[in-house]
Amino acid sequence: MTTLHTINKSPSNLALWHSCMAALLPGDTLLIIENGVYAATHTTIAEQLSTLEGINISFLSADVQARGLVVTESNNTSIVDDQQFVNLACQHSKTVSWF
Amino acid sequence: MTTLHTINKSPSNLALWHSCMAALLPGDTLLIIENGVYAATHTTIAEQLSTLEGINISFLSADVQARGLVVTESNNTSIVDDQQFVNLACQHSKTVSWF
Amino acid sequence: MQQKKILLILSRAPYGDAHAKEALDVALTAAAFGLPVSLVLTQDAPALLLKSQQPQQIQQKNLASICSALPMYDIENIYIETLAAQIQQITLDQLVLPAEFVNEAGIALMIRNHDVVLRF
Amino acid sequence: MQQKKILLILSRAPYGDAHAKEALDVALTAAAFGLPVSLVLTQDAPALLLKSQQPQQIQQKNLASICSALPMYDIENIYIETLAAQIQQITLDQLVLPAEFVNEAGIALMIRNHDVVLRF
Amino acid sequence: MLFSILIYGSAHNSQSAHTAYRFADSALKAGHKIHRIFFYGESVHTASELSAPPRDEQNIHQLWKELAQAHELDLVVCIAAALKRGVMDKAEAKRHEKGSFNSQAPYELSGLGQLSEAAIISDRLITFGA
Amino acid sequence: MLFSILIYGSAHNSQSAHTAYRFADSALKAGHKIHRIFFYGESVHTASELSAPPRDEQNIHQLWKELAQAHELDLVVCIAAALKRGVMDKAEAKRHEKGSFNSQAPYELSGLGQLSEAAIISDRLITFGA
Repeated sequence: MTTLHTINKSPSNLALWHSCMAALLPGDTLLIIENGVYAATHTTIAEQLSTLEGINISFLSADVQARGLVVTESNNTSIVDDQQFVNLACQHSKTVSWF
Repeated sequence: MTTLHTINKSPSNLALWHSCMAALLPGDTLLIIENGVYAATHTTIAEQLSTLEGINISFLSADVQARGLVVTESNNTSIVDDQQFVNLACQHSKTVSWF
Repeated sequence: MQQKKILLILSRAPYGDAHAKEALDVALTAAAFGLPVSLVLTQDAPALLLKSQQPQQIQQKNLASICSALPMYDIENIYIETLAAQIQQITLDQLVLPAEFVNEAGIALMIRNHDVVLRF
Repeated sequence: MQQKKILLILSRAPYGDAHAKEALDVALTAAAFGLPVSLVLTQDAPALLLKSQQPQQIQQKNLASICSALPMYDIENIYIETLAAQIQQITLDQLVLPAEFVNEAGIALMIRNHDVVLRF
Repeated sequence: MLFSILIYGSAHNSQSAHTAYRFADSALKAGHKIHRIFFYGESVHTASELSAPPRDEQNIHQLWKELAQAHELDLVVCIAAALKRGVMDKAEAKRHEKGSFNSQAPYELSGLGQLSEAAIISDRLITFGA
Repeated sequence: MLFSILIYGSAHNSQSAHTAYRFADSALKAGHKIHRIFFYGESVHTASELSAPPRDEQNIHQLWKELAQAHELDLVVCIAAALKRGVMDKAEAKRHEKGSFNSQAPYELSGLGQLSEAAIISDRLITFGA
C-alpha cells in the first residue's frame, strides 16, 4: 500500500514542499516533475531530500533537461524517463499529486 | 514618487510576501486584497506588518468581509472600500502588483 | 467490487481561485456515488469553514454554506491540519460544522489508508 | 511627452507556466516602442538565463535563446536578485548574457526610480 | 486622472478580473477616465462570449461588456495570448480556417503594443494579477 | 494495468496537460489500458478546437485528439467547469442559445460522476495538477 507522490512546483513554494515531505512514509517514491526539478539545485530542499530515509527520490528526465539542471544520482536519488514514470505508477498502489 | 503596492496572495506564499515587504519604502502604501487579506490573522505576517515604519497598510473591505475576517485598525492600518482603493492609486505616482 | 475509500486533501483558500469550490463539488459527487469520502483541510483551506464569511460584495457563492451541507451527504470525516489552523488563528468554535484536528503524521497515515487520494 | 522608464520584475521559473514567456514578450514589445526597459529577475526567475536549457522534449521554445536576444533590442539593464541566485546556486558564468546582481534594497530603489513597474 | 488597467488573472479561476471590474467601476463613478483595459495571459478568456456560468453566479464577460458599452471603454485583448488559448473574432477565425468564432466587439484583439501605448499615455497603469 | 488520468492544470498556462499527455502515451506504448481522461478546472480549455497556437509550438488540443482517435480513448470534460469557462459542444450551445460552439468529439462533455466512476473502475487514478 505504498504511494507514488508527484510534485510539480518549484521549492520556492516552501509550504507545499513541507506538506509533501511530511506526508512521505517508508516505501513511498517522490517523483519530482516540471518546475519541481529546481529542488535539485535548491540549497535547503536538496539537503532535506537527501536525509529522507526509506524514500525513493526520482527526477523526471525531460524536465531536468529542459531546465538545464544537473541531478546527482545516489543511493536514494535517480533520474527516470517517461516510461519509468509509468512503471512507478504501477509499482505503488496509489498516486498523490502535490501542486 | 511613492508607490501603491497591492498583494493578492495568501501569506502562505511566504516568498512573495517577503519580496513584497522588502520592496516597501517610507511613504508607500501596501493595499492587501483578495486572498492576501488572510494576512490579518496570520501569526507571523500580521506581526511583521505591524512593525513596518512609515508604511500605510490597508485591507480591502469587500475581501475582508467575504472571508469573514476581523482586521484591527491602528495608526498605520486601515480598512478601505473600492472608492478609497481608487483614491490610493491617485495619491501614489505608480502601482506595483504582487501576485 | 470492493468499495474504495476516497480522501480529498484541500489546500487552497476560498474565493481567490476556483480550487476550493471545485474540490467540494468532487466531494459531493463522490458521496452521491456512495463512496466513503474523508476531507482534510491543510495549508490555507481551514478558512473555508469559517462561519463569518460574507462573499456577497465579491459576487461569489458562500462556500461555508456549501460546507455546512456536507454532513447531509454523509461526509462526516472532516479534519483540519493542526498547524495550519494555528497559523491562521482558527479555532473550532468559529466553524460551520464539527471538525477534528489532525497533525502531519496523521495525514501521512490517512493517505496510506485510503484507496484514492485527490488534492486540490 | 516625457519618456517613461519601464521596470519589469520577473518572478516565475520558465516552462511550468506562461508567465516568463509572456513577460519577455512585453519586454521586447516595449523596447520596440522605444521605451527604456530594465529587467530584474527575482525568486524563481534567474533560472530563465541558464544557458544549459534544452526544452525540446517538453515541446517548448528555449527561453534562454529569447533572453540572449534582449541586448539586440537594447535591453541591457538586466539584474538578478542576489539571494534568489544563491538559493538556486546560480552563478553568472552559467548565464546566456551578462547580468548584474542586485539586492532587495536595490530593487526597492529601482521601483521608486522607474515610471512604470510590471511584475510577472 | 487617466487610468489604464492590465488584467493578467484567469477569467474563471481567479478573482482578479472581478476586482479589476470593481476598480474600473469605482474609478468611473469618481469621475476618472479609463484609457484602456488590456487583457493578457489567462485573462483573455474573459472575451469569450461562449461563457455560460450558472445564473446565480457572476458573468465576468457580460459585466465588462456592459461597462464598456456604457462608458465607451477600449477593451483590448492580446491577440497572441488569445489565439493560442482559443479566443478569436470573426476575422481571425477566417484567417485560421476555423468554423466559428467566440469573441466580438466591444472586445477587440490587438497586439502587445497597445499595452506599451497605454503605459505611455496613462497617468496610472494598474495590474490585477493572476 | 487500467489507468485513469485527471488533468487539472490550465491547457495553455501550465505544463501539466503536456506532462499528462506524455504519461498517457508512454502507458499505452507499454501495453497498459486507459479507462478515461478527465479534464477538470482550467484544463477544460484543452477541449476548445478554436485554439490556434503558433505553428512551431505544441497544440495540446490536437495532441490529445490524435491520441484519443488512435486508441479509442474516453476524453471526458467536466460539463460544469467547461460551460462557465466557455467550452461547449453543439448541444450545449443550442441549450444556452449561443450562436456557435467550440468543442466536439472525441472530447465529450459530461458530469463529475464520470470522475467518481473512473476512480472506482481504474487500478490507478493519477492527477496532473494546475
